[in-house]
Amino acid sequence: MTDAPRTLLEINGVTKLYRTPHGQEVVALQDFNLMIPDKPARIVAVAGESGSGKSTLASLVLGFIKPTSGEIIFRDRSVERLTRGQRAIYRRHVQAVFQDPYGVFNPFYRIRHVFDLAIRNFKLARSRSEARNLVEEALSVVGLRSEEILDRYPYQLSGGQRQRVMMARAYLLHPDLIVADEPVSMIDASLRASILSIMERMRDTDGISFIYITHDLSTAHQISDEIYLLYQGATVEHGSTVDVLENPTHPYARALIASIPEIDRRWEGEITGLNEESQQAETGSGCCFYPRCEQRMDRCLSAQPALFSILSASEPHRSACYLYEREEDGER
Amino acid sequence: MAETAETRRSRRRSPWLNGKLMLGIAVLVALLSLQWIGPLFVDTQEALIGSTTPNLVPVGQKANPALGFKPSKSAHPLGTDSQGRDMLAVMVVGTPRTLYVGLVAAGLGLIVGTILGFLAGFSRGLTDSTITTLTDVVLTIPPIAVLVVVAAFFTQTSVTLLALIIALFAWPTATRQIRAQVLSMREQGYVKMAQLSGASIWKVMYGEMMPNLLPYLAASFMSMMAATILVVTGLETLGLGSIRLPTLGTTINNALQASAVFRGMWWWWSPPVVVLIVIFLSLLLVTLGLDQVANPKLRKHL
Amino acid sequence: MTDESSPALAVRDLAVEYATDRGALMAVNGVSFSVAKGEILGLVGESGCGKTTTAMALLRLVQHPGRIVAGEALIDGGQNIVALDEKQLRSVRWRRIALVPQGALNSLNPVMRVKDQLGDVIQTHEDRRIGGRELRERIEHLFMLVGLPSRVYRLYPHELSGGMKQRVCIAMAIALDPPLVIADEPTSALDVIVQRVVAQTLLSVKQRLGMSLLLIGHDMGLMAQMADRVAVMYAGEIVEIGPTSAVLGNPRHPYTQTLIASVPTMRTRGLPRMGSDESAPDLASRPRGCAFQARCSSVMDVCRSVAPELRAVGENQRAACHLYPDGVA
Amino acid sequence: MLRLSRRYVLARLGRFVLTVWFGATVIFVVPRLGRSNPVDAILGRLAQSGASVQNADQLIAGYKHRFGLDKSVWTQYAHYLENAFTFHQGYSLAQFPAKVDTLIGRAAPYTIGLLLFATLVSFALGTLIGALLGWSRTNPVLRRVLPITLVFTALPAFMLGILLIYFFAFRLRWFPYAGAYSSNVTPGFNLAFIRSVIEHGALPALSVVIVTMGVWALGMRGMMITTAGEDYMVLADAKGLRSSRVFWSYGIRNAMLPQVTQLGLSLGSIAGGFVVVESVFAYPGLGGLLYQAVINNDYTLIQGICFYLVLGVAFAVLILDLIYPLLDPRISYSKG
Repeated sequence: MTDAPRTLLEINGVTKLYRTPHGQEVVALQDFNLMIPDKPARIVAVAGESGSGKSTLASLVLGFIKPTSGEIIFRDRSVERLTRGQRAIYRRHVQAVFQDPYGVFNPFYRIRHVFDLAIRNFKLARSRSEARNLVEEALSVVGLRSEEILDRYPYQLSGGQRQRVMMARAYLLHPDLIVADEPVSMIDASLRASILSIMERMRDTDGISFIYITHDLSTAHQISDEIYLLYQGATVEHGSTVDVLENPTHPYARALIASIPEIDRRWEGEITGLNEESQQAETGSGCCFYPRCEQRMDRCLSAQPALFSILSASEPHRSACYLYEREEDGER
Repeated sequence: MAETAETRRSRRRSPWLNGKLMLGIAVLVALLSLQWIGPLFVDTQEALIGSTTPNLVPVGQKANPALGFKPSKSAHPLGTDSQGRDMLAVMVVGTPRTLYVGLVAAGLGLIVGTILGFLAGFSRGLTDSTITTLTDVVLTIPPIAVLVVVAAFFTQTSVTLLALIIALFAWPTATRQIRAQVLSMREQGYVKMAQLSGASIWKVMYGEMMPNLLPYLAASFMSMMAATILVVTGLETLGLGSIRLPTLGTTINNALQASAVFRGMWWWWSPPVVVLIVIFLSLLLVTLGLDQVANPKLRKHL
Repeated sequence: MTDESSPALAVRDLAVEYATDRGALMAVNGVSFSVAKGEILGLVGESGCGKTTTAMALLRLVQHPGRIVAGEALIDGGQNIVALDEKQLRSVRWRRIALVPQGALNSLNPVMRVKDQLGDVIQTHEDRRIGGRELRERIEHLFMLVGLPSRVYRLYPHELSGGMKQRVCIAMAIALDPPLVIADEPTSALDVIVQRVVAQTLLSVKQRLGMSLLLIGHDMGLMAQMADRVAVMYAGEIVEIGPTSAVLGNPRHPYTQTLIASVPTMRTRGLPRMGSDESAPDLASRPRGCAFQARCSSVMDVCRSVAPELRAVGENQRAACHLYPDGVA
Repeated sequence: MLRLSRRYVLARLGRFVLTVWFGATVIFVVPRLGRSNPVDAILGRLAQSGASVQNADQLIAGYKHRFGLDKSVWTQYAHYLENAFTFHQGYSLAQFPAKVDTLIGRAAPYTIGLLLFATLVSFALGTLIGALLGWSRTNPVLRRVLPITLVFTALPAFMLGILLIYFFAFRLRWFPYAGAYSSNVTPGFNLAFIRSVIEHGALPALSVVIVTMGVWALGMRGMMITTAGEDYMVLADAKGLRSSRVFWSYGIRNAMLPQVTQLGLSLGSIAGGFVVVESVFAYPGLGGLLYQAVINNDYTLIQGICFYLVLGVAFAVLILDLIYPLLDPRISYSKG
């Protein structure tokens, strides 16, 4: 291992603190690490419930907010220390698709505005016809026809169509990475698969990696290669999607997966200790899941557990729980 | 359901073309254009003191000789006041001047308010809280309290200077409203999308936010104009206006000082009052019309 | 008028119309179903299918420009909700039919304490005056049933978490021990674990009080956990109805099949292969025949001219599809 | 039970002090912006208006003392602020040796009483009318009739005052047209005096009420329509509550919150407008006093009245800010 593989994106020990209007500090993301290799492209899911810090992560990667500490490295360069020109390149290569397919369109303009804006600012085309070809190609990738779409106003399209337009917009730029922040949570179930399959196709044929941010573990299971499960701003479990979701190790991950209402399986027994009132309970420096955990130990209050490797797993699989401490000494 | 409601809206004409808005603007433009059209028909010199016979009753009205009033010849269709000004000339001269003060002050207020509103909305933290506090402070101070002092100590206030000073109190309305809009808009997906498309902050402001702000800007402008005219005529009614040339407010002050109401000289005090009522009703119409543009929910009601 | 055999709620040919510039739009187009005593019926469908409008119609809360144009809804075989006058309506609301609202995030009056909002329904509907102490005891008993700590009594809504707010709403719904509760997406705004806790609360309360529950939702998985029977709605019509296990395990209507195929499970990976993804139908220009024809993979000539009616396709299972012309037993 | 957070109270108090300081400073700075010192300006204006000035030396000395012109601007400023915040505004020029504070103290109760009354009545009436207009279950007849009350919306109050004087005092002679009470009653707690005060106050109050009422009504109508779409309104109906209960405790109660904020923001211009109304009615409140002061070129009095206007409005806004959390529990809430 002399020649380390070049990475596309590295997030190293990033912490983000917010200050509430009442002057309290809230940890949105704590000492977070994530790595996406340059090749091959993959879909990395970042999953968690509300308040887990997953949306903060999206804003950080997209450069809308700056980390309180730690750094984000894109192709061996720290994002915070980019020059003006490098920043423009970063902008172009890291794109996004957002949750709300309504708010992302300026109601004042026709649909073509989102494409024009990108083409103009990034100087993607030298002529009108070249621009038109680019847009047509991008729209055809998501299964839309330009003549039916471009001159309409946003409200004249359905939610599913709008989200495809956003996919086409991202595709137009041929980015290396797309941050997809809950792209299907506001879309009806029967239309979700078509959006997700566009993501799969972009990964496989265009080599675009995704950070798929979601609260829905079942769609993460459907398309992601790797998953980070977050709870209150910290990673509780990380590994290949199959390992983590089919053999969860962390008590939180287990409770979460057991609570997903599935069509072919009934909830088993009742869960009682998981009321969310205890979610905000003070744990000091210990594990933040302690108040709700059914397997808690005194050890858990001493310090926030590091990510311990699960030795039984074939691929790297790590869990932030002292139950797995013995398997290894913990990760440095 | 949202889909169909919106489709319905698109099939109608532009919301800007509503009757209230159009009528209000038409009346205001007509009154302002008196400045250019008026002198073609009326001798504006007769708006000055002593230019005609005092106390003439308007054409077609009965004069009460016991009170010393004489019927007017056709030269003074609205009569004259006790100092020999022709009321029609006074109105032709005074109305545009009053509107002019409102336009200038509201225009300046809008520019300052827009800049500060964007600044506050975009830069959280110290800049924002400084601007917000200043806005609230200036809003709390009754403009007339400061303007009375200004007018009392500066004998030669031109109409433009007065407008400038009043603009100092007009901007907070706009600042507050624009800041609130900018704050909510900057969280909108389309603003983020524009940034991701490489648009500079500047482009985001005028390209993405401004078009959606238009009805709010217009509404702010109108309410500032109304507030300005209110303050300036109030000030003039108190006797603190420019003395040389008449405006609507100074005319009211002259009439009050001369006890015109109790001498039965209704033709003296009522023209400026009627014109002001027309101005304020037009401003109200415009505001209501703009409300319909900015807030589609209201369209169904009233 | 009431007797033991009649269902808690019997809806027949209910239709709700919205007036738009493009003409009348049938949001609910002749819906019939019944909820037996002690049963949980799930009404499921995607956005715009008319499920929430149906719920609102059953409480006579359809807002302008919508209005109920046809049908009846009998409570316990007796009063017809659709025909009640204002005064009767007020006495039926909450006493006979209560509502657990959607989301619940904004369903509580932000400027009123929780106790006053609960007190409101009790004071309004009890014939006698309720003293402060009795009221407090009743409310705390309700809190106990839904698993809320008694300190919630004095709090304002903004001081509660999402799950607690939803449990306040459940407590409010059962305050008068109504025979029927309509729960409109009662857990859709909640996190998965909290959703499970709240759903279990609703189930345990239902078990204890023995009421009937009409559960409106879009989540097939949740229906599988909670409902005894489900009715699937599409374009303002019920396309399939039957026992939960039958409808989810052996869906007969092509739409139900699509819907269930699109639900991801933790057992299988990969995306289902979906057909055309035409969006929800335009309710204002309903096609002749079956509303699902444009999206249906097994569309036939008859579907374009004749609207199918609900016919038996299994034990207690009915579907509105021409694929099953004579009904299948 | 109300827990006002210290942060909130301190912030509001801070804004109050800042407002008064800012207003006082403007009033101090403005006269100094002229070409010469204020004394020259004052004397110039006095001479221009042709006032005969007896013992001018004494007057000049008085001015010098008042403005402390021999000292540095900063000393003058410090003095001025000290005097302002300890309520020593010095002597009136026109009514020497009457003190400015005494004159204002005599006039203020009329203004405060009338303005408070008129503002509260117009706020309450306007809010109610707006709520009824925005409420879908309002009787259709009432819905047709109510907009009539909005005809005079947004006119300057003093103009309506002139119209009221003309019709009700001059033509119909139903009301007196000037002063705060008749000369034939003795001020004090007696029926004749109270009646006279009410008669004299009716028209000025009415002109404010009619004009501002519509502004509140329009704002409230919009808020009520917005509120009617809220989930808790739908649930309130589902609960089978009486319509009146839904209207008051759920609808108005929530819809009025922005109105109260708006009231705080408008108090300044309402008070300013009222000053002019008083001058039109020759009402012996602060406005009437100000009118006299302007006619008499009584600069110390003008400055004093303006300072107290700023102070009074800022104080009213402070009170409103401190009451607001009572209406909206979400504001006062603080955990830390």
